[in-house]
Amino acid sequence: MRFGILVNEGPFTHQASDTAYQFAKAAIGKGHKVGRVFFYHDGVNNANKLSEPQADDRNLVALWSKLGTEHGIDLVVCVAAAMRRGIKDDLLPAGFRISGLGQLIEAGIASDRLVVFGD
Amino acid sequence: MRFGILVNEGPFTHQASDTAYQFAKAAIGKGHKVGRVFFYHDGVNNANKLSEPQADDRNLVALWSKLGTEHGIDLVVCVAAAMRRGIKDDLLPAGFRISGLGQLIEAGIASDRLVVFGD
Amino acid sequence: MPMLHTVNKSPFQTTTLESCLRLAKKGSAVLLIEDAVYGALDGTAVSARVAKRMKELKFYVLGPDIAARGLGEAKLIDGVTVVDYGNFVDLVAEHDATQAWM
Amino acid sequence: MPMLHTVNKSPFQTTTLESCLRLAKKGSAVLLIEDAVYGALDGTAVSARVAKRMKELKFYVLGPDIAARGLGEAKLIDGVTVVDYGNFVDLVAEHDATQAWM
Amino acid sequence: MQDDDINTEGVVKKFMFVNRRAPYGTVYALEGLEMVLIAAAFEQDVSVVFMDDGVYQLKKGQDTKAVNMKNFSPTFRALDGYDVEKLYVEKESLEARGLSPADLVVPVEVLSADELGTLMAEQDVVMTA
Amino acid sequence: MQDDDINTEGVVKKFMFVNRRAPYGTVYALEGLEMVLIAAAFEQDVSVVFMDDGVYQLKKGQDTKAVNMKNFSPTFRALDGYDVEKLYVEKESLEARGLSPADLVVPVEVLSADELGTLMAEQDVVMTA
Repeated sequence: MRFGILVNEGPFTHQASDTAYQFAKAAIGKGHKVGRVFFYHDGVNNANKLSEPQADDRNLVALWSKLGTEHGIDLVVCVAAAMRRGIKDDLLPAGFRISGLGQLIEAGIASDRLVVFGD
Repeated sequence: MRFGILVNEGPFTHQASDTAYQFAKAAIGKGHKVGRVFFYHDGVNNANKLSEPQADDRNLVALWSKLGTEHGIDLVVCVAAAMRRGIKDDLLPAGFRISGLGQLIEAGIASDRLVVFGD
Repeated sequence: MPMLHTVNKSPFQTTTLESCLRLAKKGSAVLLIEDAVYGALDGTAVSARVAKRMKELKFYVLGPDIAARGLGEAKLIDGVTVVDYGNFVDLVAEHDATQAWM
Repeated sequence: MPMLHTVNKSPFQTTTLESCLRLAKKGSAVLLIEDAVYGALDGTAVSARVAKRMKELKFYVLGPDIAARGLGEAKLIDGVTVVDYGNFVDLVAEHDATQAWM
Repeated sequence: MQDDDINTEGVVKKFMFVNRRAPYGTVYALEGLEMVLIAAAFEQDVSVVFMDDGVYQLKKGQDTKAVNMKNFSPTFRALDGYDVEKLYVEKESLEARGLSPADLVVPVEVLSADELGTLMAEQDVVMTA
Repeated sequence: MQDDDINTEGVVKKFMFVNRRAPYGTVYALEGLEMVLIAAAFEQDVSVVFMDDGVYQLKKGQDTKAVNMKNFSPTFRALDGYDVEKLYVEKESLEARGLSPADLVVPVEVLSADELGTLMAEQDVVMTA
């Protein structure tokens, strides 16, 4: 089955990004396809590669980047939400790209299921 | 009177930063001193100078920077919270600096009143 | 002067206002800001929360937040005082400490 | 299959679970995740919210969130099923659509 | 990398956008509205629901000058021009807030929680913000 | 620019840290604890309050392996070493959750809402997260 995922919150402050990541990993582990993860609202902050958590904490930005590149997931950051919050191309980790909200609607159309994680 | 202000949320997502800004401006307008504004939790995202809201929207990052530089307010971003969220020196607008949580406690000690704005 | 309590959450969606009102001591002030301004409205399912402590606490509501939400003409609970950002500063200055309920 | 509803807010702090339960139709499933897992506990002031719709809805709770919060040994409301992330994926796949209550 | 191996041309799904938050206190209302506009541009079957504090998004008379934010409530009146015509408000939420449809900036269909739940269960995609 | 024109040397104020949020669902509990540790390092008169879902921060038996987050509850046991000894839990919050002091990782003083309100009103600075 093909899943689309919407992440509405940034890393650390809310558990949303953690839960979405665990969900995506589990879906792939079960042989499903995660076509696209769309980052909206503060979710765009998951795409700031300068993020540097303490050594004993998880690094959500790096985890998403790795999962995306290893499994061909399209990691899309909403351009309008990102502009507001100062997430620009220079900050993007590998596997992320900036595009329009249309990519979220398209994910809703193309996916068998769209799952939302937020606050 | 000397005020200290704590901002716990980033710009746009929650009104906290807006309200804190209006409060700080009003306090200065009434002849009070705003010694320090401390940015903690997602509040550190107020210090990302790449933030570029739409033309007809307020630019909170620029507003804080201007208020701080014009009125000698010490705008301090918590280093631990900023590291997690990828806010580094290169991203800081004029008037902001990165330092430790001790600066918040010190503001609590030095100010006649400390006011908290968050979610 | 006793404490100033600020509340910024809608009483319809969270229990923040209830917690504030459970702890606020007689004589202290409560300022409703941001989405908490809905708690100042008369004739809603939650109006009683504020009304029942009206004799013991002084209630204020932030006018700019009232106006933004289209409540400029709405009827407020009797006894609630509308303030602006300058008055907010005065309230903080007049009370010994401020606690933010979020 | 009908809908899967996910809820991620504590029923002690917000009205999110109440809203979900007001709208969820008979035969659908409710999965409690993150801070909503407290809603699955027996013997609390809010246990009745879930318990009273137990006959009409199927309730699940995310085990990793239960364990993180030190509730691994806690008594859950009768009829609530503990699931892991893999089961979460299965639940999404088995239901026609998922709605997130936040 | 791009997820373009699926042809979505001509596919129309039922998209429901559920608004449960007050305006201005958080950005979800504004950014949620932006989602609705894009879904309409993709010619999907769009429904927009206002329940809980989301009903306040439609309150008439919003004046955001003093909070220095953008008043986006006029955009709800423009939805019609984007062919977004299915606007639903939950009756219970409206009543709890002492509001009636006359207080709102646009004409809406008022549905009970029971009716709204039925409509929700018919959707392909439910977006929340 | 630095706000160093005030000498804070030797000044001791009453700082209260009010924790009202559950752990892990948000970072406020963890980052709130970091505030407490720093206040203690500044030798202030520190009180820490757990009320509403904040009482869950102290629940015994937290095991965060499966959520891949850091279990910070052992740090509460270390507070004593930082001379943070005034830990208060609201009785009403504890009871609503079916919990007793035996369920918590550290010994605490249980106060009623009324008693806690009195203590709150005596503080110089109240920090919330």
